[in-house]
Amino acid sequence: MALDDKQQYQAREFKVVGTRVKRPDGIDKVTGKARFGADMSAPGMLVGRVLRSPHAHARIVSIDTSAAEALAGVHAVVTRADFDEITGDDATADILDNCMAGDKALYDGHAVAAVAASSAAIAKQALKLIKVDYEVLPHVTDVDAAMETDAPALHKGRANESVPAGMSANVLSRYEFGHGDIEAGLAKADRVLERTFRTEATHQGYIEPHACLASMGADGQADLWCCTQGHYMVRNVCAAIMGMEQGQLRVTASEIGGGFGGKTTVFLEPVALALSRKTSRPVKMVMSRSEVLRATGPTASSSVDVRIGMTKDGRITAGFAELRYQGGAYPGSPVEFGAMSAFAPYDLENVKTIGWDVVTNRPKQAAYRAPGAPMAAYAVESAVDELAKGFGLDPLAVRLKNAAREGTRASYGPTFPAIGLEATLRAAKDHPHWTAPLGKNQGRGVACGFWFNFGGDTCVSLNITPDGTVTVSEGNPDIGGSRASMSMMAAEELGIPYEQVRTIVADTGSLGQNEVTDGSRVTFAVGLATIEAARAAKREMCKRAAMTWGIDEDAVKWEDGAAHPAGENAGKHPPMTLKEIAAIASNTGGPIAGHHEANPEGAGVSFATHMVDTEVDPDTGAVKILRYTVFQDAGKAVHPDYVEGQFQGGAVQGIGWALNEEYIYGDDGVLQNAGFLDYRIPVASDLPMIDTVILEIPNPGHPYGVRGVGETSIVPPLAAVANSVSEAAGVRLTQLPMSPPRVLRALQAK
Amino acid sequence: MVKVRIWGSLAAMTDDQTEVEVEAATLRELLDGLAGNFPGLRPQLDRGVSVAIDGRIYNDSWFTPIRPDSEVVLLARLKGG
Amino acid sequence: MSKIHVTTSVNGDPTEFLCEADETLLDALRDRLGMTGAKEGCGTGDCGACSITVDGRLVCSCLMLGAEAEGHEIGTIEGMADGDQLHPLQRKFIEHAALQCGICTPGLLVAAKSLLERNPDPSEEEARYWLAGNLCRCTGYDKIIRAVMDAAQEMREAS
Amino acid sequence: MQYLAPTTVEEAVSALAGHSGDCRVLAGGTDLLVRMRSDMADPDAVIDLKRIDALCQITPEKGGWRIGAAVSGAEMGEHEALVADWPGVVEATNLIGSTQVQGRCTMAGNLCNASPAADSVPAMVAAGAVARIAGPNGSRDVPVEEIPTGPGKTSLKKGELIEAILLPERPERSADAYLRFIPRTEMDIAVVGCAVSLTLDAEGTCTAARVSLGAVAPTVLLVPEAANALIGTKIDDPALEALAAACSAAAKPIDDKRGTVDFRVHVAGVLARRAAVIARKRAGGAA
Repeated sequence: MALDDKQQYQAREFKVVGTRVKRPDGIDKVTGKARFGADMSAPGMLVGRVLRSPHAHARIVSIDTSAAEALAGVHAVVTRADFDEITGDDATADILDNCMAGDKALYDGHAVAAVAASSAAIAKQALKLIKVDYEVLPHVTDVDAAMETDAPALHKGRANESVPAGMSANVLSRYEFGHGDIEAGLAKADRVLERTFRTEATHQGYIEPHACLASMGADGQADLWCCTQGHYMVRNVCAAIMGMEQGQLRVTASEIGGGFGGKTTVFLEPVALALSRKTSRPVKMVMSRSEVLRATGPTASSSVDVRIGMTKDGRITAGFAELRYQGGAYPGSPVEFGAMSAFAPYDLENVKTIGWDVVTNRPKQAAYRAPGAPMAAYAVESAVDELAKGFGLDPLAVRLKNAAREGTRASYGPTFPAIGLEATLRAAKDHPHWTAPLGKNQGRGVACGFWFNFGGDTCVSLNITPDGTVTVSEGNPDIGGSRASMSMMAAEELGIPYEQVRTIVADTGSLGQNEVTDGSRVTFAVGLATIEAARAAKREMCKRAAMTWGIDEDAVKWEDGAAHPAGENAGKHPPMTLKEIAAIASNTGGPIAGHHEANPEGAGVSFATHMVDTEVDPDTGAVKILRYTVFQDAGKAVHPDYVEGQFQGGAVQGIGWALNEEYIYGDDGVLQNAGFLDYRIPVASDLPMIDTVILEIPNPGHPYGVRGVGETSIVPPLAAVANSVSEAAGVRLTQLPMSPPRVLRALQAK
Repeated sequence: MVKVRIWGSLAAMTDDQTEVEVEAATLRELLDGLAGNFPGLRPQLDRGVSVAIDGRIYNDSWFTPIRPDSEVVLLARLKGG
Repeated sequence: MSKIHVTTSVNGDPTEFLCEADETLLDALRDRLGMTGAKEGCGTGDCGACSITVDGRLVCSCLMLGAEAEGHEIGTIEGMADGDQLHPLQRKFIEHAALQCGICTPGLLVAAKSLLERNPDPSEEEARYWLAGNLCRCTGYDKIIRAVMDAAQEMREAS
Repeated sequence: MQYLAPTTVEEAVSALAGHSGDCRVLAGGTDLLVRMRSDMADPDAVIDLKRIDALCQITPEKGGWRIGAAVSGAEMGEHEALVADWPGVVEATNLIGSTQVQGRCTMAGNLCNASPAADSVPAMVAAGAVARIAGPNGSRDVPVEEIPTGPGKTSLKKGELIEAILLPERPERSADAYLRFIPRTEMDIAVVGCAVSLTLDAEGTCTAARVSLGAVAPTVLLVPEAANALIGTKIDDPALEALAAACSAAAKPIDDKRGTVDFRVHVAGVLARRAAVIARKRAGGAA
């Protein structure tokens, strides 16, 4: 159902929300007790391992598993033949094909078979005994090359109705957004800048590799333990692939060691279930880092043309961008979100974006924090910066002059309600960072970023124990401290101390459907459901107090953790605290609980502005990050520490994307840097402190004004760092990563 | 009648109109109306869309009320990370 | 294949285990001894999630064979707190919200403890370089470094 | 796989010489275990050197130092007298991997891994270090630059292992320095490495020098032209320019995932200049 009036934002004084309480999972995580995906075992457990294609593109002519099956200690081998084909659901069919290749291996690392054995050593030996006859096919890994009409085609007939005839078979979708008249707008500009920007694929880079433990019995019932951003999604997808009823598969989410979007789908889980089905034994599967990099994630790589017109006083007269994203071997690169978000920070009369979804011989891309937006923002924010600086204008002033605000028709269509972009820009302009002096070979860059939020199916059950503590069950894996924030919102609503509430992540047998932990939705949507569940429990507790006092339940109100007579006419009764009401629950009708199940839609959007200083070594092209400040609207920061943590983490992932992270493919289409040695995520010594400024422009669609904060923070840094490096280097850089060889080449070409 | 803005690449399915009118008082009626009036939109509607109603984004909620003067914009189905 | 018998001490407890010759100490700790506090993030010494100490020296347990532990004293995250008394670093990590997902946390704590044993008053730069082998993807390291510096100060004041 | 842990060099050599299969020496293990993990090595046996006491020692020898093959980078960094004599060799060894890797990795292992990008090797080559090899036919001393013969390949014969690295005695006013270029600040393999070892006279004129480059050829290069650019000068700007030019000219790198030919050629010169300035200062010359 849609939001009702009670769910609208109402200003209030907070007691718990906004404080910096200690997280409930803290002690387990600092003592090594917390159990992550690979930390679970089961009696009689087998070890599962996957055989992966060494080729970027190959027809699988045959697979001979007989020698592996004959090896002592091997209990089962599965290939695609062990799965029923899925018809009528392309998305699920693609997921299955990605988990276990069908007639073709579509990328280096594509799973082609799997074994279950009594030990890891035997499983490893068994993989070597599986004989796969490959017919190697021509491959393509670059997005622009894949769009050439004579490029090797991965699929036939997958393009949808939006793609004009005559294009490469690898082009699967076309999107166009915008309004106004681009050419007329450009004609009014004093300068029109046209540039092409490129970004490489990056991986979400969570430190915990994918892991699961599956156990299926002869009766068809199954249990699955796994690290995921959404165990309800895992249940539904696996049930569809395995031909099971959803209710027969119970999935428990382990602690999750990072996801950032990369754990919003399945890779190992159906394979582990298939091996368990075949052996009637529990099967544990854990990926190596190399498997994670070769066969999960990453994000799309991009090639983006922009044309932006600006008057010499800094007014943007028109903005155009054409975005080409390759999303790996299956449809679904996030190009539409790039096209929708590219110009979202601007109030433009004339704006148009075109997006192309392209497939290549790379792993199927998975969502990565604000999927599709960072690359688009990189292109647009770089071009706006170059235009502003070209006219000698202050880049923050130019952004303020063109900033989207309440009432602006967004580049992707709707009219913005109250938004926080201007507030972030003004905060940036007023911050001492903006006016701090810079030295030689140093530069300062700013950029803005935008991301959506959304709601989705959500269930929360809140139970009052006999001694008056409160347990909250939610169905979304806690990826950044959400158990703390749910406990805080429950405590706030009930008027009790935070310490009196404990939140757990419940398995799929305990609650109804829950959308994945994604789209920055948890604090918004699960928070909203938690508040509603607490309100339901309060109503019940008021009723119990009314019964006890012998008055009408309308004559009882809830305040400061206790039921009170609502007014003089209700009689003089001392307040009954939550604990007192809980203690007599059995006498007043039984256990007390509140629950809320909804699809709370109507989430607000979020904006950020980032500012970064860099220094470029003119002799080597090395870039050092000197100072970094994030300005972002959080609506209401429920737990400011974890809001800051999201800002900082997103910024640093963006810094990695900007400077050193990239997928490097050889001419053979094989990934060359499938490890943390050469896939270079930022280390502690690469970075300064990441300063944060939290702005709170309440989201009108949430009772506490909460907006999701998890994703927006990765949108501006690519451009902010590029603008800073371009200023420090004295030359515009148009390709990521800005690795030292690339920066040095630009410096030498100046 | 509700005015619905659709994105540019869908206009090929609506006689090049980027704004179409549908008789609808709820999201469900809106989606049904679009599919009925413009069968060419059906593949995209089947793949999924989000709908911004007065600036707020809805994915699924059929009975979200829509007023005749509501601003209604069709969006690509949102996903997150 | 005959297994190797290893006699060692883990967090002060006399410990014996059998392992394969090519089995890493990380696998032996996790799979033979049930000590899953040390994590495998890469298996190649690039992420530090498996950090432990051997005779007080910080190492990656994924880069050691179980057999190499013979006769040595192993220290893991499970031995860092003294009963219910958290080590100051553990307390400061919680207070400063220096963890989000928590997968890198055991390794970072073991590494940071090793730093403060050798250098009770590290500069921020020294702390950042010492911990450069411990990857964290969630936090951007800011709150981790603050927690380490704060714990160092508290430990100096207490000593 | 067999795990062997001899307690004397003789036992180790006899096990190594007598084994019929793929038998590897395990010093720190920080390369070998990575290779095993990545399926690049699948040995039938490993011989752990760390239970041989003599190989775990840093010992004065002939005015210089003998560093046992099982001595870790961290132990070298904690040895003040060694650091005072050979700061460049120690800083190069201390750049291998993380703090954790420093707890295990060894110079001898870094040499025998035979990567052209090994950090300690250019520093050892510039230092004129010698590898003491134990084998079935006894012991022999060989300049370290003769050990690696190409990526992953060494000149060691069947049954031979390196028991120690010998660093020579230092004349007065001598010092060395090592710099490498990596994309991040830590945890990467050198894209280019350069070591400079030199001796100054009382007036600050360079009387002896050795310059070496890593990651610009299949093996670490000793560059006599670069040394000649320094010898007889006060290591002033023209000398540094000549040094840089000689290093860039000597570099014969490849394009790979870590860097390009152009980048490596250019940065070889940049690092040489910077390393020479550090070594000059350490030797008591102009800062």
